[in-house]
Amino acid sequence: MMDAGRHPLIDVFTLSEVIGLEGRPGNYQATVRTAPRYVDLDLCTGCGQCSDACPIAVPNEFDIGLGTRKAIYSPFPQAVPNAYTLDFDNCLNDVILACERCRKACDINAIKYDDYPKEFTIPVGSVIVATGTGVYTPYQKGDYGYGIYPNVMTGLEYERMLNASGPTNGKIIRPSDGRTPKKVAFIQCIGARCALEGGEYCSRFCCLNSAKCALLTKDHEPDVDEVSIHYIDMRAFGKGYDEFYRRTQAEPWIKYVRGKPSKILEDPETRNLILYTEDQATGKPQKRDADLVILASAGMPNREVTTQLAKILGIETDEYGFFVSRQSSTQALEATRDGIYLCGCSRGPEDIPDSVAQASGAAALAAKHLADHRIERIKEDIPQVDTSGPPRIGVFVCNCGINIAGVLDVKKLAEQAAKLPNVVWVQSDLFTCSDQAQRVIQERIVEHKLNRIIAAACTPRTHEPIFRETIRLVGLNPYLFEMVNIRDQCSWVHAHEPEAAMERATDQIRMAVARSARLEPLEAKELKVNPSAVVIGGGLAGMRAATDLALQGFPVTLIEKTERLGGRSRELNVTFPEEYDAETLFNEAYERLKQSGARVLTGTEVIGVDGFVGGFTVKTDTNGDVKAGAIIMAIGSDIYNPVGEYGYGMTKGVITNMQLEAQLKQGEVELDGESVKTAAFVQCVGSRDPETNPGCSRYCCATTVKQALALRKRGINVIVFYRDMRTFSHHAEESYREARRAGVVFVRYNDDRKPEIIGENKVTGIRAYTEAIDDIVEADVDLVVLAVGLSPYKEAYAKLKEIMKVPTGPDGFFMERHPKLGPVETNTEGIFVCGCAQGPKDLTDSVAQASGAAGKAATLLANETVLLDPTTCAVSFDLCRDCGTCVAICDFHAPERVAIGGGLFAAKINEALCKGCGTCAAMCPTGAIKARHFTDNQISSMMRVFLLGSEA
Amino acid sequence: MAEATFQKTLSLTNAFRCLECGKCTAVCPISRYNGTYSPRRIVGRLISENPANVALDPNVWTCLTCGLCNARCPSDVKYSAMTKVLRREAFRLHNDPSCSHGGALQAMMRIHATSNQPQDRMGWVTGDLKIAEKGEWGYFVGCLPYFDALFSDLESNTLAIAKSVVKVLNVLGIEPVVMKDERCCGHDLLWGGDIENFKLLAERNVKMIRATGVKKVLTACPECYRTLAVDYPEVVGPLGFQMVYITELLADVSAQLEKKLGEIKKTVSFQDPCRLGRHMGIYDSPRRMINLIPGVQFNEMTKRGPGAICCGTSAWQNCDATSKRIQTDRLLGAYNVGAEMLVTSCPKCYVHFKCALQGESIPEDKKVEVKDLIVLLAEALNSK
Amino acid sequence: MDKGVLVIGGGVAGIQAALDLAAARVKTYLVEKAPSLGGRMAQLDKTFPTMDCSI
Amino acid sequence: MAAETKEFKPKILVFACNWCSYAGADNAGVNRMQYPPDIRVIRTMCSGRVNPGHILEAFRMGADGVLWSGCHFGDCHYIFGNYEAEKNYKKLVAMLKLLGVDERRFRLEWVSAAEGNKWAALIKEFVADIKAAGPSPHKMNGSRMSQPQPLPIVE
Repeated sequence: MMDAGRHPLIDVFTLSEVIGLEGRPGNYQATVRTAPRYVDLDLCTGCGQCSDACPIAVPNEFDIGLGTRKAIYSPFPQAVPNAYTLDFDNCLNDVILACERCRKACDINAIKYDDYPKEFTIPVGSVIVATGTGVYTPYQKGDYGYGIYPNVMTGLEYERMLNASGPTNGKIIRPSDGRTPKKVAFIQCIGARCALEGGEYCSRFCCLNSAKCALLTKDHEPDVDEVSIHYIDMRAFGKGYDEFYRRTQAEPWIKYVRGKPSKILEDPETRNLILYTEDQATGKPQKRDADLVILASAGMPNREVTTQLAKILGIETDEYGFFVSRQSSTQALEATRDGIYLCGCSRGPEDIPDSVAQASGAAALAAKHLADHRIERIKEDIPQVDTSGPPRIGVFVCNCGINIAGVLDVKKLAEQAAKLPNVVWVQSDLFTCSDQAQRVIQERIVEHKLNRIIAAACTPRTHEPIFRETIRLVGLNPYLFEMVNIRDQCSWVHAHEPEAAMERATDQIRMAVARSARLEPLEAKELKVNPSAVVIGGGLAGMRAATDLALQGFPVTLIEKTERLGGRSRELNVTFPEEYDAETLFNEAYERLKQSGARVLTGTEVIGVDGFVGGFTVKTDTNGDVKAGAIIMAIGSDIYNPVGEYGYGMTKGVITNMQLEAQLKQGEVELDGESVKTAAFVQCVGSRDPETNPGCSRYCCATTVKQALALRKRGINVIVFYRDMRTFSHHAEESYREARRAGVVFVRYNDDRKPEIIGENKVTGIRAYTEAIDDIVEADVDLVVLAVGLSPYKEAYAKLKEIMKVPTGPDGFFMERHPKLGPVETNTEGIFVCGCAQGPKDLTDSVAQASGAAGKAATLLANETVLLDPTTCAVSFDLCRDCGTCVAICDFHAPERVAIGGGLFAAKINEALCKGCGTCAAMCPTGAIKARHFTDNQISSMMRVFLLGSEA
Repeated sequence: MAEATFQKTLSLTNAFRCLECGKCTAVCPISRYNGTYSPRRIVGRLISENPANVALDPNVWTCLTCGLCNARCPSDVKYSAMTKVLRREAFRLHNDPSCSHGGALQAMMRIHATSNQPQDRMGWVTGDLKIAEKGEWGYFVGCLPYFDALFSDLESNTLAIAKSVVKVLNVLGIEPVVMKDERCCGHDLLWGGDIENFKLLAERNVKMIRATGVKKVLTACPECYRTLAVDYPEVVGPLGFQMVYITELLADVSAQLEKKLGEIKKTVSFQDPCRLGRHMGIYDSPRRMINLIPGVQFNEMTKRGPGAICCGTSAWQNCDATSKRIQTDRLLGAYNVGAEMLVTSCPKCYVHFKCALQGESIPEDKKVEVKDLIVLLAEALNSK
Repeated sequence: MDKGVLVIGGGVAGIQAALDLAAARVKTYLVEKAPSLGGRMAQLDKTFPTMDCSI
Repeated sequence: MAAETKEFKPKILVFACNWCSYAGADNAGVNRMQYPPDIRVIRTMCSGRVNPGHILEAFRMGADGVLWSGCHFGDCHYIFGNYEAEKNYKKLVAMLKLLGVDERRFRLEWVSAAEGNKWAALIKEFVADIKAAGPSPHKMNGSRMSQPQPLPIVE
């Protein structure tokens, strides 16, 4: 968030709306209207004095009205931009008697009551719609007493209550009486999976979100006795989600109750709630009580707003108000007008990893219209300050308005700092981060030949980059800057003990001065980037990634091991849910690939990779070496082999869903030339099983629904044995409903009681226990279809893991950099992953993720060089004992055992791979490894100053 | 350092007699691998330069103080003694060595020197081990419990040495007095230049031992042995008890011990610890102990006895690539004479060799086992 | 003004798209209706399954 | 009025990793959660950066308590740095037990960037524990020698 606000190539327009879009793809003119903020964005430092002075309190939208805010406010503490907003509708200046308290409170005259709306046009090549989604408000229908019973609230309201910076500071209370609840009940699918209220679709994120909130509930309030979750199907489909679900199931105080309550009534006296549900053990109705009910509201767009925007942009929305994709399997991120792309919840509810991957994907697609309009990096020529002499430290102490000065005696802190060793300049400023104060720092550096700068202000996590840039611009090495956090971790948290806070601030400044004197200038290494890419794997995901990169003007080589492209898609009949012919789908994708100009090498295997980010050499068995700046792994996944399960491989009539798909592709579904009367599907074969694949395979429920419908069309009866129907993907829930209408029978089996196949050599029937009737269901069937899960290609993955140095997770699939914020990157810089190689997923998500990988790769390839953070570790060969500890512990494979001559070996750290955590330095027995910027000497100098009172 | 004091040091260590023959550098195990280091050159500088300059040289910390140069010097220049003095000056001038394990061990020793907190170090004394409150014999354990804690990942089990000592003594009918608040002997601080903390440790330990009333104190650590026997009297005066190295006692009663030893079929070699051998002149008794064990084939390494090469690191400082090479050579030296096991009788040699066996420097098929002599003896007792 | 990409919405997806475009040296215009960026994710306390903080 | 008593002001050193714990401490600040000011924080990029020497040196120099904080397992910015920290922590616990250091004086805790409340509660609890444990008995012995020493030379 902070990064977006600071990036020179991103112009952020808040309080703004798009009101017009003219022109053609590559050459649009967008008209934007900005509403007045009444606060000067450039001047406001976010100190909050205006807000303190404001006499008006109104409900806070950010806290869904649970808390209050002033008429001049910042929505939440880390808001970007960090400027206040005047809500003129609630401001007293609107009336005859001018209040003006905020204007008077502002030291820098940032408040402008005469601000006005502005309209302007922007030349754009393409548009990304990332408008997100609203949530369904159960208000309209008064569902489950929401809006009537005070102790029924929505998930988002609960989320704010759980948040430590929320309206209750993280305390869970019953709105009716402020008491901590004993029993909390979550009800899932509010406004989702329902034709009567809200939408028919699955809202994707709510199941796990409730599980998360349930877990957090006990963290926040250990006195809560029980949290129940009332659900239809538990859709823990994402990577690691099923494991998370199992974790919550293991908590004795979390109860999962299948089925939505029929109604909820309130005990008017206690204001407790009575939930009418079904007892799963007996199948009889029962009443459960709860003193707080949370309705897990579905994601739902504000249809008025989205249809309005759709009209402006010239694109389409569906009946719910979500934006419509051009084609949902392989063109999900494209809107119905050229040059306009969709990502995140704008096209339907998504969880965070999928949203993030789609965002990168939309970026890749949008960038192809601007391939010739990339902005050149400006080369600077700044003379460097000589830092070889003794330290000359300048200390700048910030008042932060009254944020610091209200608690700490800033003047005294400055005076004390002036007496410290090596300190030659000290001053205090009202806001050290203001542009004015930053210029002063630059002047002082020149004037007093300062070669180390310390800012005693707020947190380095947000402000260090700003100060580093400031001193860099006058030629002082940015790593000679040190920050002391006397606000977030001092004045703010010790406001009631100003004297002791003063002592802490004094010590922390002294420690920083000691460290500062020992800081060393560090130079960021620049690596040349070869602007080409290699995509490994020629399935639809790999084809898509290669196409999207090539269309952006980067040379791409697509390497496929087998002789034909298309991967798994070539085995499909039609896609779900729109029943698009798979062959046509492939041909279209192939056509696009051909036109993109990507080079395709089929029948080629990758046998080795050398080099690192920006300059890899990919070695192949038949086509020699391919040089590339980035590599995308799109090698897909294997299909679980169910041999031995449900008689597969022994009993005739037991086939996998892939085999059925092949038959469907041929046309008729037959068994030894005889027609099939009744078919049964068994779900979760090789999925959600800690022994085989711990996670959900994501594609199989929807596929089963699609195949069941296809069988029904051929007049075949269908029974589906499932654990949870996870038809979460786009329109899959609607198909599920259609299947039920078409007469497909769905029978739930328990995790620990799998269905049994009847019949010796040939299948004749199937039986399974189901809780719904607390009995065994038995049916005569002549075909059993196993919905098999996706599993890693064992050998290929092991080999690639070794070659690429990308770790696989506990599920065997390749590990992404961050499960949410880095779904297509890996821990090895320059190597990206997409599709099923990262984890099982359906076609839509695979292909969208492939675009995402292309988008991420482009962020690397579009730059001539890549800068490496110099705060890495380095080994001194003289001290290295070649014990192998660092090589063994580093997950980034940065240290490597190298020959250093004379038959000797030592560890060497590859700076391009090192992330600078310094763990190897701590584990090195001899001290051979130096963690730059966090050296032993720097750390121990701080300890000595604090504990011994001097640097001795 | 006052000039006069320093001149006196040079004179006492015979530095002025240096003939510049270079024998010291020729035999120095460090110089063998690190061409930039030369004891001869340092002696030369000490005679001609301001001692403070020399004390600020990082090479002050390079010497292993193994004493091989002293033994070869035709003029009897006491180089390691001189190094010890020079390091006091270096320490005072903030010329610090690079300490292994982030200085954890030095911190531990200094806490021992200054803290009044009682330790909790007797956990290793299991029920089968008999120790006494009073008696003739004391046993000075050393820092073994701490090594076990810090080097848990080496699986070194150094405490087996302490257990074995008590086991062997019990067999001989001795129930030693073990002090529950014994502190580090201070060897490493002494050789690291921190004389003040060394003195505190010496005073504390001597006071504590005297309070137990023991007449003789055994130790299985050559560093403790040298420090208590030789260095303590220099700072606290006559000890009032006698220091005995474990193998010296065992050699005296070998006839009694021999009957109780079972067979161990192993070809072994022996690493002479520098503190035990060259510093204290004990070469014979450990060898007699090895030869006492039935079934053991004892093959001497080529460099042994007074000419033995040190284990490569001392005082937990300046452990580096050279240290590793020395250790590797020693381990391969044992392998080359056909040994399956390298026996040493110093816990630190033992830890250093255990560490050197890690990684890929020595091929797996050439890695010998490393064992402490007393542990080997105790195993022989058990096997009967 | 440089020709660029218009990103509508300053939530996690919009920010991610803008950052990726900018990193690929494409000028980006991020338009957000609210006074600040962050969208829905800024409201969350923690996110599943790793339970780390949402911003 | 009660007689003026000399209050014990503990010296508590805190190591906090940049990504989770330091951010969690910032989060406590943003939410103005109050906790005792007796701590001094050293920021490292990862909890794995802290080595046994740092901790033992802190106690050697008379720290009354040392708190070491990093990301929860699975959240480490560097994947497994916190697991290495835990390895060292276990060694240190064994060392400090031998040294007789009160076990209340040394803790390894996981605090995420969102857990400002946990951070504040943790500091409150830790400071209270240290106050209950009293001043560290490990008094630091002066500094380095300032006077030339008599030189026993024995060989």
